[in-house]
Amino acid sequence: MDRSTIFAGFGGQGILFAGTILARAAMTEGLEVLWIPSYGPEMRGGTASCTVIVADQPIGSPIVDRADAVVALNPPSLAKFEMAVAPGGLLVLNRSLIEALPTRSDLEIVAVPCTNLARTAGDDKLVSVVGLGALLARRPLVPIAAARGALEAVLLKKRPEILAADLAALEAGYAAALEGSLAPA
Amino acid sequence: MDRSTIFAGFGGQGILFAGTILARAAMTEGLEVLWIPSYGPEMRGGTASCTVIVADQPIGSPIVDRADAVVALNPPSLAKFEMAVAPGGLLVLNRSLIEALPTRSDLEIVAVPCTNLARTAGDDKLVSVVGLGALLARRPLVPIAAARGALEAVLLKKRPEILAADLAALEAGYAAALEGSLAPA
Amino acid sequence: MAIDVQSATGLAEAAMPSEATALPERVLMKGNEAIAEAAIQAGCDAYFGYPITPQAEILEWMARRMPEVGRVFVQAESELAAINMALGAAATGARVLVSSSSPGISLMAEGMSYMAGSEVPVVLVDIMRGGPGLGSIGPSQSDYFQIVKGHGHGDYRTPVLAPASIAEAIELVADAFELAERYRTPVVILADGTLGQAMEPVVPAYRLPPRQDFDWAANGAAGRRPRVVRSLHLKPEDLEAHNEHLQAKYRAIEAAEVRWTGELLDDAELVIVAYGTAARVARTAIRRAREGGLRAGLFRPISLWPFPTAPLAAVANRVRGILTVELSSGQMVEDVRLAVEGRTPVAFHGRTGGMVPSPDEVLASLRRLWAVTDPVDGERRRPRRSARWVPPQHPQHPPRLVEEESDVREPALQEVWR
Amino acid sequence: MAIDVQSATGLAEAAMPSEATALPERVLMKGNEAIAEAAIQAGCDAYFGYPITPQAEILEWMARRMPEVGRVFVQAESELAAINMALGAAATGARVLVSSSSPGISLMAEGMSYMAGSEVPVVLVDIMRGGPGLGSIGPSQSDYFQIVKGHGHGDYRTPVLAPASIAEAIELVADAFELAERYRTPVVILADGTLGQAMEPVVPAYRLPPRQDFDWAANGAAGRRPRVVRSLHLKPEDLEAHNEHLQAKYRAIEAAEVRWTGELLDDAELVIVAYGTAARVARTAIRRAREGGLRAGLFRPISLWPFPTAPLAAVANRVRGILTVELSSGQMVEDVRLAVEGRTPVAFHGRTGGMVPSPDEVLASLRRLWAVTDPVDGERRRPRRSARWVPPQHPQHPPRLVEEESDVREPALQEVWR
Amino acid sequence: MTAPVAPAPAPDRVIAGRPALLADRSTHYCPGCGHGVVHRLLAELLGELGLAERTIAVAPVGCSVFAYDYIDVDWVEAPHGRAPAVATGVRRVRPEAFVLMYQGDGDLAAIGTAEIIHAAARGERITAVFVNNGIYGMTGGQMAPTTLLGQKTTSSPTGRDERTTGAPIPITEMLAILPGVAYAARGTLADAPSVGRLRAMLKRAMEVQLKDGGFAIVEVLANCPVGWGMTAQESIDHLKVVAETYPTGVIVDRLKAAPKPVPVEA
Amino acid sequence: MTAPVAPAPAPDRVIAGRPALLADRSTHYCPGCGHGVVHRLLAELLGELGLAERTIAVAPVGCSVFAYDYIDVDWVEAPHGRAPAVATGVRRVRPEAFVLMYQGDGDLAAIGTAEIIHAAARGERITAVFVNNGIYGMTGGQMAPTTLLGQKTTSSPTGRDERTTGAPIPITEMLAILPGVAYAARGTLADAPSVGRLRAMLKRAMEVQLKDGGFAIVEVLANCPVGWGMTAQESIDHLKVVAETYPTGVIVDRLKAAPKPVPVEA
Amino acid sequence: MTVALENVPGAATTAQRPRRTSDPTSWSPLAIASDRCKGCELCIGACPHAVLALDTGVVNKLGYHPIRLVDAAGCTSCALCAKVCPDAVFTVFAPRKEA
Amino acid sequence: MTVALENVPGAATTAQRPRRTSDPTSWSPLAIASDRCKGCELCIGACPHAVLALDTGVVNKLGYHPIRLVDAAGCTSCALCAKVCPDAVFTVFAPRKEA
Ligand SMILES: Cc1ncc(C[n+]2csc(CCOP(=O)(O)OP(=O)(O)O)c2C)c(N)n1
Ligand SMILES: Cc1ncc(C[n+]2csc(CCOP(=O)(O)OP(=O)(O)O)c2C)c(N)n1
Ligand code: SF4
Ligand code: SF4
Ligand code: SF4
Ligand code: SF4
Ligand code: SF4
Ligand code: SF4
Ligand SMILES: [Mg+2]
Ligand SMILES: [Mg+2]
Repeated sequence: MDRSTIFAGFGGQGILFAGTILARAAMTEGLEVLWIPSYGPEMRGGTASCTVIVADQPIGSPIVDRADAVVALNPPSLAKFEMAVAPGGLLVLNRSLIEALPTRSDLEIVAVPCTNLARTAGDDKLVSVVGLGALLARRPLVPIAAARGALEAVLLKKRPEILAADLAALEAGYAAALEGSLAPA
Repeated sequence: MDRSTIFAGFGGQGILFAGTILARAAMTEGLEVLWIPSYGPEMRGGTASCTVIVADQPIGSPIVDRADAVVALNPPSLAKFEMAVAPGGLLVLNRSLIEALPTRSDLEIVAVPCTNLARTAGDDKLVSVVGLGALLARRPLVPIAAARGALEAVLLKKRPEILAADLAALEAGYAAALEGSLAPA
Repeated sequence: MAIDVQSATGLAEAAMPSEATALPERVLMKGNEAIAEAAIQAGCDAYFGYPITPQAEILEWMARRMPEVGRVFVQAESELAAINMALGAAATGARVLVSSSSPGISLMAEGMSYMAGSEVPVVLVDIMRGGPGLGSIGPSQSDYFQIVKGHGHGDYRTPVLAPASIAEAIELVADAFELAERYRTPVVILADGTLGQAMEPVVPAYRLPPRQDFDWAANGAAGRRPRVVRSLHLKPEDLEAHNEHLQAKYRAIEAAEVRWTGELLDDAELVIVAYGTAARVARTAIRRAREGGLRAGLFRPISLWPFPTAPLAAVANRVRGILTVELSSGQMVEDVRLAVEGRTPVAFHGRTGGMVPSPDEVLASLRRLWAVTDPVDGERRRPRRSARWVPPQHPQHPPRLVEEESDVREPALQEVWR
Repeated sequence: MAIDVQSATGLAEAAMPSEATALPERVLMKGNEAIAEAAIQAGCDAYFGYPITPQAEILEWMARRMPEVGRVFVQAESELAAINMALGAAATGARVLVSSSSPGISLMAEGMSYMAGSEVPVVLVDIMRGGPGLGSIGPSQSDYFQIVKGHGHGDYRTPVLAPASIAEAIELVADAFELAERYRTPVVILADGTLGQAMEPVVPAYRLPPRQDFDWAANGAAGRRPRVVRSLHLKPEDLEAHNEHLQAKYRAIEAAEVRWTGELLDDAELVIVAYGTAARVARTAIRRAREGGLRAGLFRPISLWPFPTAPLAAVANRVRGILTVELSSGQMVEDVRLAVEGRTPVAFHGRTGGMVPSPDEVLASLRRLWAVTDPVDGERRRPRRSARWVPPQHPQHPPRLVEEESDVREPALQEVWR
Repeated sequence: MTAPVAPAPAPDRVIAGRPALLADRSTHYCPGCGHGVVHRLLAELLGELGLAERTIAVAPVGCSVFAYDYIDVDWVEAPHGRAPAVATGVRRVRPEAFVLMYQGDGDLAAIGTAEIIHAAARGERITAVFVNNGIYGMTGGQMAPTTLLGQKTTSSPTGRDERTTGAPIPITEMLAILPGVAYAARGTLADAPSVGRLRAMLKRAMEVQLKDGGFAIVEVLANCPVGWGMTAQESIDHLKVVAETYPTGVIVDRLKAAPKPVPVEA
Repeated sequence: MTAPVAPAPAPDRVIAGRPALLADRSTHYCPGCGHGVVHRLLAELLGELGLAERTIAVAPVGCSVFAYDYIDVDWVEAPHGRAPAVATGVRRVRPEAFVLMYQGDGDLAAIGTAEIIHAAARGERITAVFVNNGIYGMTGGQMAPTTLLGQKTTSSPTGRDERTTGAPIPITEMLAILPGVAYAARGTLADAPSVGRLRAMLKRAMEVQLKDGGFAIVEVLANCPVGWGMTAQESIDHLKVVAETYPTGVIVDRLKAAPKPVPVEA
Repeated sequence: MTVALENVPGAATTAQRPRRTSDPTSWSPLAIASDRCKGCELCIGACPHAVLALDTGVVNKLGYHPIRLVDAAGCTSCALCAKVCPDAVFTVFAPRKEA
Repeated sequence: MTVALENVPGAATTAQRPRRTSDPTSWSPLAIASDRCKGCELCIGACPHAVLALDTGVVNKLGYHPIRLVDAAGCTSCALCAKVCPDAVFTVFAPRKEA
């Protein structure tokens, strides 16, 4: 098993953070994992992205030509990465910001109002964590509990005050994706 | 024919100049010639030297392992280059400054009071030109007339005022070497 | 347009020694940070650097950690200054790390030549990016020639170690310090941007190489004759003697310090030679090849100098062909050909400018190579020479996201390398 | 400790164009000055340099002559500045010369990479001295790896022309400007201190390459779209495309611009491959060898990149062995072996640090090589591999002035190159 | 670009707008980044002085490396810190050109120190724009020699410490000592009036070159919200603090008067 | 060395002699070269202050590259111009050492400009000896950024021209602006009394380091008879002319007083 | 300092392109290139009359809420916003006589 | 400024080695390391009493006419020669009380 996920959105949306949470969760699950950011000069408001490869065997190529899943949190990300999803792959959309629907028909598409849910959870910046929750609802790369554990492990020592909100965001995304639909709200 | 001569003395003794005069003379004689200085950092008062290879065919190696003739104008030069003379080669000494006689017995040795002759000719600095004259008396690499011509060609346009003295120095060295002896004066 | 890696850097703090040096538990570490921490754990006394992507995290990690452990961190005014600060510090016997990336490394050419000439031990990390010139900041292996062959002036060599994983990078950093001090030479850790930027779970195998006291270090002439650390030998006779001493040392390194690994070589018909990130891509391609019945194997040089010439020559004798894969237009492949020296065909596949070949792309080249080579024992129809490319040249702008297969041109092994 | 060459420099004024450009009459010229004057006659618009032995006379000649002819001379604050001034001037379409020697060349690595990347035509003269580090100022060829392989970062190549005489240097300077502008690339003239310092009679064959007007030069956007001269291509896809463009250009240069000469090759049993001063020594050694009945010949690469691979491979097919002679511990020999690729044994003889091999020394190595190789058609007893040294290694401190013969160690062709 | 929020029948008199030489595309700069304002002023002035067709500009390595995408004149890209050498090369072979040079503080005051000082010492006829945001913006906010004491950056995590890193370097004052420097001034983006004064300084620096007066440099105290970890507005307000270390004003104008030793607030 | 011209029975009181740290060999310097005097002073002072065993000196590339052959302490040879960086490396890892740096003017004021300025800006505890003979001695007498206007050299054959090469660079004054510079002074070899004042400056520059005061530099106006094409005595007399461009005296002594803007004759 | 840009060469502005006309009562002293706005709010800080605000209802193609003139009547065409805007979003027109 | 060198550590001088004695009437305030002299004549210029001259009769092993004290009695041990000599040729002794 060798699954690659791309998280993409604005630089401010905590994209890299969500990716590292997934990576950490996979690690604690005893899986192999590789996290790599798009480290090119990113304009703060521009598109930031990272790729997380989760596997049950040593990981070869750190670069994926086709991703099994893409979490796109803003319109530019969708434009940039829609074509990167492997046929039959998963595409998680942030319905709060993305109106236009993807053109591809060979994908499993989940449109979740990530920004709204994040705001409800307490902070727009949690949008990526919502996206992570949504991803895990459709692709159990790691148990949702492992993701929770990773959030705790990281935030408890660094920023305990925001842990609760992050956990809430994770759940919200997870829940939304379970009954998430293709129709734009 | 392929003859190499090393001129050596103090930096101030016009060593490189004498070498270039020989080179120029050889050129005008239609011979092949290569002039190369020891371009290492030379202390003004230290040993300067240059090598002139005169040949009747294209010159291969610019570096000579054994010189056919050495013109040594001060004690350090003798010490440094005595061993560089090929067996049976010529060694021209500036008897004015060099008291000690060379140790080698397999050489043709001419001791000329170059400095004194130079002074008589008008300037201590002409010592190398005296040495050149002495060299040509024993090794007609080029006719003495060619050397004269070279001096004229160079000095007429650059420093006509000193030409006469240079010519005198050349003759003096030439004459001295013709009857030059091994015995220190 | 700040490069947005702060959050990642922040997270990797989780891998601070407190935790890292605890039980052999896996921690998530970013390559650059793992290299920096490995140096600290290896007893690095001083770090000198200058910011440049994609290795800025090494500098930033050192900026925080070195003062914490009471050691020296200096952000120099330039790479030129950094390498010469390193020369000065190491000349007194200190254990010194310097890091940069391609353009910055170019500015260190003179300093490296001086350190080689004056036999000063320093470890230099080069996290390569795409060139030439300002190029891009994408991952690349296009500085092989520079680091392994040319770079500074004069007859000198520098041991070069090329990790293919973060865990291996950690081990090689300690080894590099040991080599540097044992042989009194600069040593280079050569990796590309992906290794520097990626995070992997590792069980950090930190190591502190034993300290020696040096009989050459300029650390104050107390109760002994003064010492001079220098590369000047004005008399050619002296400089030649010094060069012969250096060459003798290099022969000794070549004899003792060759490192490489092989995978699936025993029954391999075709062998991929690749290092660093390219080797990881090759590994995936080889797995897919074997799934398709093509018996491929991997020969991965770890020491690029000394290059594993003899082992590779031995492998070359028994295989149908060799494919060299690099993130460049073909540099290490020259050392491969020098090792193979006509024993078997050598082909090349590379991507440049920050692009990384996809496993399928490499697989396609493997298949082509197989198609144009002969069985090992079979009588050879074609000259056993090297081809520049399989395919001869890469298509312009290869679409990264579609099947590469179709784009592959006809192989051209008849086009002899020139 | 001023280097006492003034008087020579003074004299060489006799070779000023007034005279030099007159009837085809021989004039005595110092190598450095001939190179500088050749550049002026080739239409060099601007010279940028920094003093360093053994090429200071190029700078000094330009300091006097360029203002005389109303062109640009700037003594830069460093080699780093000089190469970047050259980048700026050439980026506007000017014909630019830069010169330095080994340590100064090292400081130009980044600039050369930028010029290659942004395709700026410049001619760089490197008058090599002994290294590594400060080394000595004696003649050397130990920067072959640097100039031909590594130097700057990134996948780029630079045409390199290596004159073996002052007359040839004069011709190659004009050719270098032409190559540089035709292919939009930096070009290097590579020579050693002897060629720079020696005087020979020459009939200066100056040449003024025709001017083209460039559609890329940044010379003011009057009545056209603005232009940008740059090496940055941030998107890897773009940088790869740019690299493929560069590589295509390099293939074209390899196809069209190979230069070499052969002497006495037709009946040669053994061939010496050497360039520059080493080739002159070899020539004398070959003459002595033939006097002694050993049929030797000379293969002299003039373009070091592109290296005359195919012609040398052809020669290799019909000779008993090849001896590479360099003023280094063995650098060009790698390109020789890449060309020969096992066709015939390749041996090496070199001196370092400012020492120049004597003809007798080379002759001795030729004899050894003959002794340990097999007749061309004879069935080969030993592997057709390369030996590091004939003799395996040079004795320490070879006495310059006594017969070298006796010092020569036993050859060791069984020691395969590694 | 989009149409105005509300339409107007006839073309109205334009008080301020986008200069023609400013390329019609959005920049890669972070929101609020000072480079944008400086770009606009330069595009305005090059147009105003009619220099567009004879300008050869030299781009640095830094966030402003892409300046050539935004100001529509000929550009030559220099290696990091070497812009003054590159500009010197341009200057010498193109006497008719107007040579504009743009550098950041890491570029000019760190790695490029030797090149800027010697180009200035030679009195190269170059107009240098020195955008000092006290940080290495492009590489992720590391300390520069210009960083304020105590300022936290990714390479001075506990704040810049004078004992180990020295004090902020007043490079423009150092340059002003050189007779080859005809004009040296320091402006700021702290507020709209300052932007006006800065514009005047930039214009003067261009005129000095046109008058063949010598080397001219304008240092701009600029904000780097991202590198400073501030909002755009916070970073602009912070420029007042920056000016305490780097007093603004004309440092020397040798075409006008003898060098004033101490800079005065314009 | 030979015995004295005439003997004396008992050892007499020595007023001046060859310091023990000055190696017992003759130098490679040209007759009358200023480096020799500076070497002697340094050997005297290192002995006098008892620093011989803790000194790590950094040698430049220039005629004085061989300084390590003449002053018997530990030396590290730096690449041309990089002595300040090398010395910084030494300084940081050897807090107990006394770090002495020796540079020529081509080395310090041309190729090494960035390194000297930033070592000074960081306030590295280094004692820098800057031997300014206004020329590139070792390479055959080319122009340096310090060469006087109108001075003929092998690379300014018609005399240094301000329009194309700028004016002589007052690098020590530029350094004195930096707060990291605790002491900056300029002395001369013009005559015996000046040599005495120079000795005092060098001593002060050493004490400043011992006091952990900051960076200390002494510029020495030295003669290069060969490079200047003069006799030794002519070159010494010419130093008076040189001092018109480079006023001698203490430029700043921050341990004593606030920086004096204009240098005063000591 | 304000220059009347239209009478200097460099000053051709995008706003001088013909603009669609409509209800003249709603004339605006500002033309706003919303697509280029990055929502940094510097103009808001610079506006002496607080007539600018981010349009939180909209996200432009750069992903920001662009600036909006909330009270055209309150705008005095002082152009301070244009002076401080790093992205040259504004074109400011002289107040209309008849306005 | 003159330091009494013998009471400072660095001041051990070659001249302090035992020196062969002979006719004490010809005592000299100077010890001259002639082999190191390069004949630059700077000491001659510095000597206030003109008691120094080159020994044109001799060429030392460096190839120069070395310096010579022509009038020992005229030398006041002012040590200015030693101050300016680039090659540390001189050792200057205090005048002898009894001299
Ligand atoms: C030789 C070299 N070293 C380092 C770098 C990496 N680098 C790119 S931009 C930059 C500094 C940018 O800082 P500054 O000049 O202040 O410009 P800013 O981004 O702050 O506007 C650095 C160090 C490089 N490209 N080349
Ligand atoms: C990188 C480099 N460039 C140039 C040189 C050649 N070089 C040797 S010494 C020197 C300058 C010497 O001048 P200065 O520093 O003033 O010392 P001086 O000889 O005058 O005492 C130069 C340019 C070198 N060794 N290395
Ligand atoms: S990092 Fe700073 S300087 Fe660079 S674009 Fe962003 S705000 Fe501007
Ligand atoms: S060249 Fe000048 S500096 Fe060098 S040793 Fe001779 S006199 Fe001294
Ligand atoms: S200043 Fe410009 S970019 Fe920033 S919010 Fe206002 S209009 Fe938008
Ligand atoms: S023109 Fe002046 S009043 Fe109108 S919006 Fe801009 S700043 Fe505010
Ligand atoms: S100063 Fe010294 S070297 Fe010169 S002449 Fe006098 S004693 Fe000799
Ligand atoms: S000590 Fe004084 S008086 Fe005696 S020789 Fe020296 S300078 Fe002359
Ligand atoms: Mg900055
Ligand atoms: Mg000097």
